Amino acid sequence: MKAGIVVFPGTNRERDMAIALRGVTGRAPAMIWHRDTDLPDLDLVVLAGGFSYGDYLRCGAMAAHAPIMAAVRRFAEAGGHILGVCNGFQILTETGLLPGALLRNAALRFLSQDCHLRVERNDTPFTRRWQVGDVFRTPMAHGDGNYIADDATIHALEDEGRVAFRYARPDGRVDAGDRQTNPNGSVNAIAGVFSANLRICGMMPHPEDLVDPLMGGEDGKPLFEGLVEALVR
Amino acid sequence: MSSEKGQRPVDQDLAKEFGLTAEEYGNVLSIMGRTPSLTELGIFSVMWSEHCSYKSSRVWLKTLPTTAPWVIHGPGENAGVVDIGQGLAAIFKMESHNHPSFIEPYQGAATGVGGILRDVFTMGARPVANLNALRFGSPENPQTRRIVDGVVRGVGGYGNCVGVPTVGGEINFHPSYDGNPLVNAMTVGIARQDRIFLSAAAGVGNPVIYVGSKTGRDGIHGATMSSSEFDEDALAKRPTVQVGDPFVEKLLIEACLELMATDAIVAIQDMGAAGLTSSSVEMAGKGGVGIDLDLDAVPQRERGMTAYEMMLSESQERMLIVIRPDRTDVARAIFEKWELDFAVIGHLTETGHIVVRHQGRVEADIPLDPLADQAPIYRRPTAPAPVPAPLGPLTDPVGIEQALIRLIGCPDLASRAWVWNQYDSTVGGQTVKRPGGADAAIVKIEDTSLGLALTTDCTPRYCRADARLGGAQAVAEAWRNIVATGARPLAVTDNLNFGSPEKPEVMGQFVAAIEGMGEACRALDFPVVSGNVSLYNETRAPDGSSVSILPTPAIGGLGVLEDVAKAVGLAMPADCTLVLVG
Amino acid sequence: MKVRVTVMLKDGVLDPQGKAVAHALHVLGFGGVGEVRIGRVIELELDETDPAAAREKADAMARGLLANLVIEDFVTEVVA
Amino acid sequence: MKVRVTVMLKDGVLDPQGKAVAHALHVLGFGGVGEVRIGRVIELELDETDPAAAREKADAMARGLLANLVIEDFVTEVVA
Ligand SMILES: Nc1ncnc2c1ncn2[C@@H]1O[C@H](COP(=O)(O)OP(=O)(O)O)[C@@H](O)[C@H]1O
Repeated sequence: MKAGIVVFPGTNRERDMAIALRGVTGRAPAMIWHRDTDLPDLDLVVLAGGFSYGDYLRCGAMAAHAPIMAAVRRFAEAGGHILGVCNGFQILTETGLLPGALLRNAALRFLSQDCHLRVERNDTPFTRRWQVGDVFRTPMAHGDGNYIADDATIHALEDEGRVAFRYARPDGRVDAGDRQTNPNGSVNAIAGVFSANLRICGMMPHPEDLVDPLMGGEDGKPLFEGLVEALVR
Repeated sequence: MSSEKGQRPVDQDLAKEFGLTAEEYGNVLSIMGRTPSLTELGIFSVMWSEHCSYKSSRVWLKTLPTTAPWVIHGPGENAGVVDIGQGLAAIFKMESHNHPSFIEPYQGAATGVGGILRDVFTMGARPVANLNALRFGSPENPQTRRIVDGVVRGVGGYGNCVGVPTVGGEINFHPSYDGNPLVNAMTVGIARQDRIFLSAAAGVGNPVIYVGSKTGRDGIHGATMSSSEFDEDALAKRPTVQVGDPFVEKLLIEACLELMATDAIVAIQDMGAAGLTSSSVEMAGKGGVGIDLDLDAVPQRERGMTAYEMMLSESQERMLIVIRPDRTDVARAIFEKWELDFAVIGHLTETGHIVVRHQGRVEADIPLDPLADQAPIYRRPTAPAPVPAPLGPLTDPVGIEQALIRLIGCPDLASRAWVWNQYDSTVGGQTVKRPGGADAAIVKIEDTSLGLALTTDCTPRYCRADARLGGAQAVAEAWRNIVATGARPLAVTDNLNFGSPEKPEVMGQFVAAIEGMGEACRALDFPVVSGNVSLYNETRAPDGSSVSILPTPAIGGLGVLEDVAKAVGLAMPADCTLVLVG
Repeated sequence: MKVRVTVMLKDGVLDPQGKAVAHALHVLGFGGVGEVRIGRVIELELDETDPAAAREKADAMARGLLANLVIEDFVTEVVA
Repeated sequence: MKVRVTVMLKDGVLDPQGKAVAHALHVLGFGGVGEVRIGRVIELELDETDPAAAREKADAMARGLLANLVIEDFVTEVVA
């Protein structure tokens, strides 16, 4: 699998993501500069976390207009696979490649802590290494992770099975009204969503920061292993 | 501000307002052989401020042990540098931003983090961890909540955005910090030992370049203010508050590290307190050369700035670099790529003077040697600090269970998760032990088996009871916290926060604390490689008297693990035996 | 010409910041405060002399970048 | 009565957001954009019928909570 990570001014989790990808693919991903206008030959484009343009104005708003994003959009239209994590998820919603928006966390504070995610479907390249209902631990670190969309969009997402992950208790129970398990206040405890063709996935938490027992576990690794399995040529 | 001052004659009264004593101003006159210009007076006043000159503390700081076979650079550079093996060096320092954090807690703390980051990456290190040691007033004081909230948000706001994990720190509460919180920020970075950058300028004719953000009228006279007692007056006189831009800092880190991978840089220094003044004076002074600055070339954010304002501005996220002339274009291309300002604003000379030109006029021309050599040094009178009364016998035995509950619930011991949960502690993907995970935070060095153990420690109440033992205890605790993780302690940075040095009993505490620290550092082979002094931490009591903070010599300790996989944390596995040692 | 773009969350989108401010005002002893909504204002110095043209330009900027129309509405006005 | 409080950074205080947005607008191809300043608006529903009293109340709230007078200025206006 050939992966590339887009680097915007202010992106700061590209190194973490590169380590996670290198761990499963055995080779370093391409680093793609925001001002480039073309993508190299890739199986997976990753928009990594951080504070693109300082997260000023709105998270991801300015990055969504960077020159490279036209190429990313073409890549998506051609059926390419895209993973957006944290700021990357925000950028994908700002470009309209994924529905909805991410508002300030309900408690109005930056949240850096571990959370648990429940896998909602496992017939996608992103989730194939899990069973439906599996729960895994992952760090989160963001100020604006409160997922929102209008009712019609939420219904469509639910009906079409496009919710990728939900915040849950370790035992898998979901309670959107409980701040312990749904810390940023997301609608229906949504932590990640898919595009209609299931080839674009955006999520707030950071599975790339939990791929090594030394850092506390490998709970995030199945995501990357699944991608390699599915996208290897 | 300067337009009014510009019209005032430079004289002893004005010098006094700038914080210079009559004797200090007399020295200025004899060095200059004439009445200085306003800009020159400004330069003297900041260079001779407590903050920049360490005039009350220098003689005592010299007594601290600073060497060991593994120390590469001790105090005197932007940060301390130690050998951690495998050709790598850890570069680290702690610095205070106490007074700005009282005026504007969010920005004060944020710019504190920004400043210490620059001290570290200016030496060629990629910052890999931040820590912060915070002291606040009584939780009952209505101001405390606002200050805590702003400071914690500010530390997180800046550190999270630049993408350096905040992995540890400490927090205490005491009424003596009511009007004077302490915000001590520490940054640790990693560099290759053969790629360490220093600040001594060299090469007459070499261009001096300015990179980063534009200069505005921010924080003019911040350095002199942070060296004066804090009261209502100071609040009224406060300069334009500096606002941090962590986004630009992140770009500056990447751009500087990219430039540092070339051979372009001769010397580099961040613009900290008294920005352009202290960076240019120190770089030229250390290199024994002169420097000519052309202020017309300085990137400016506001219109009509005077030379005085530009020389004293404390706008954030700026660096000064002496560069090889044939590499200027390489450097320009890198900074343009990162969308940062870049300007050649001067060159090195053989005059031994700093000469500042603006709009066709020479606004300052000062010989550098006497500016440095004749900076005031004071051996201020000391007196023993009053010893607090002994605590007396326990009068209210509540039973062990109640006592435990009270202890766990008290502000100084309660969980700090509400703080560290606002700090991104995992960015970078190298955090082995996050806050609360071990006695010292553990960060892996990417692509090696090495790990760093990092901690900050000080118990101010002990220091008040006995400053000498308190100073020693702080060092010993840092050492123990590192050892407890399995790491080998290497060196410390410190941040000495005290009241007014003009009070003999405060000076007594200061001297005693340094003695204690020195003793402990020598006994443990744990040298001090960098640090910072913050004096005049005083608040006005309701009766008008001035109350000093508890003596607070914060210690930042660093240790190394050859095999980071062996790091030991706090979590107790179910099947283990508890053993008490010591 | 100076144009002000005011961006507010759409009606019906929960505004946690507004709610928190309403609560804080109440705690501070300010009575009689109903709904509080928080938005952003962006003041743009535009190189235009015609107010209509300036507004049109600002509208385009708001649609293109300054507002996220999924959750926000905006208003532009020439202020100087 | 609805009152709007507009809070802007004081003149001379660095506005990192405004700077970044000005840059982004430029990259997006919007020419002729000079300074950009970003502020906050707070719309308050107040239990008052007298406009003067409503503004006075809003002023007090701005001084007490809504604006950070160390770095910000504010303006209040009755909008409905
Ligand atoms: N301001 C802070 N920022 C980040 N972490 C902090 C802060 N204050 C305390 N911590 C973390 O909380 C934990 C407990 O702190 P403390 O009680 O001071 O530890 P100890 O007494 O074991 O040195 C440590 O992991 C410490 O790093």
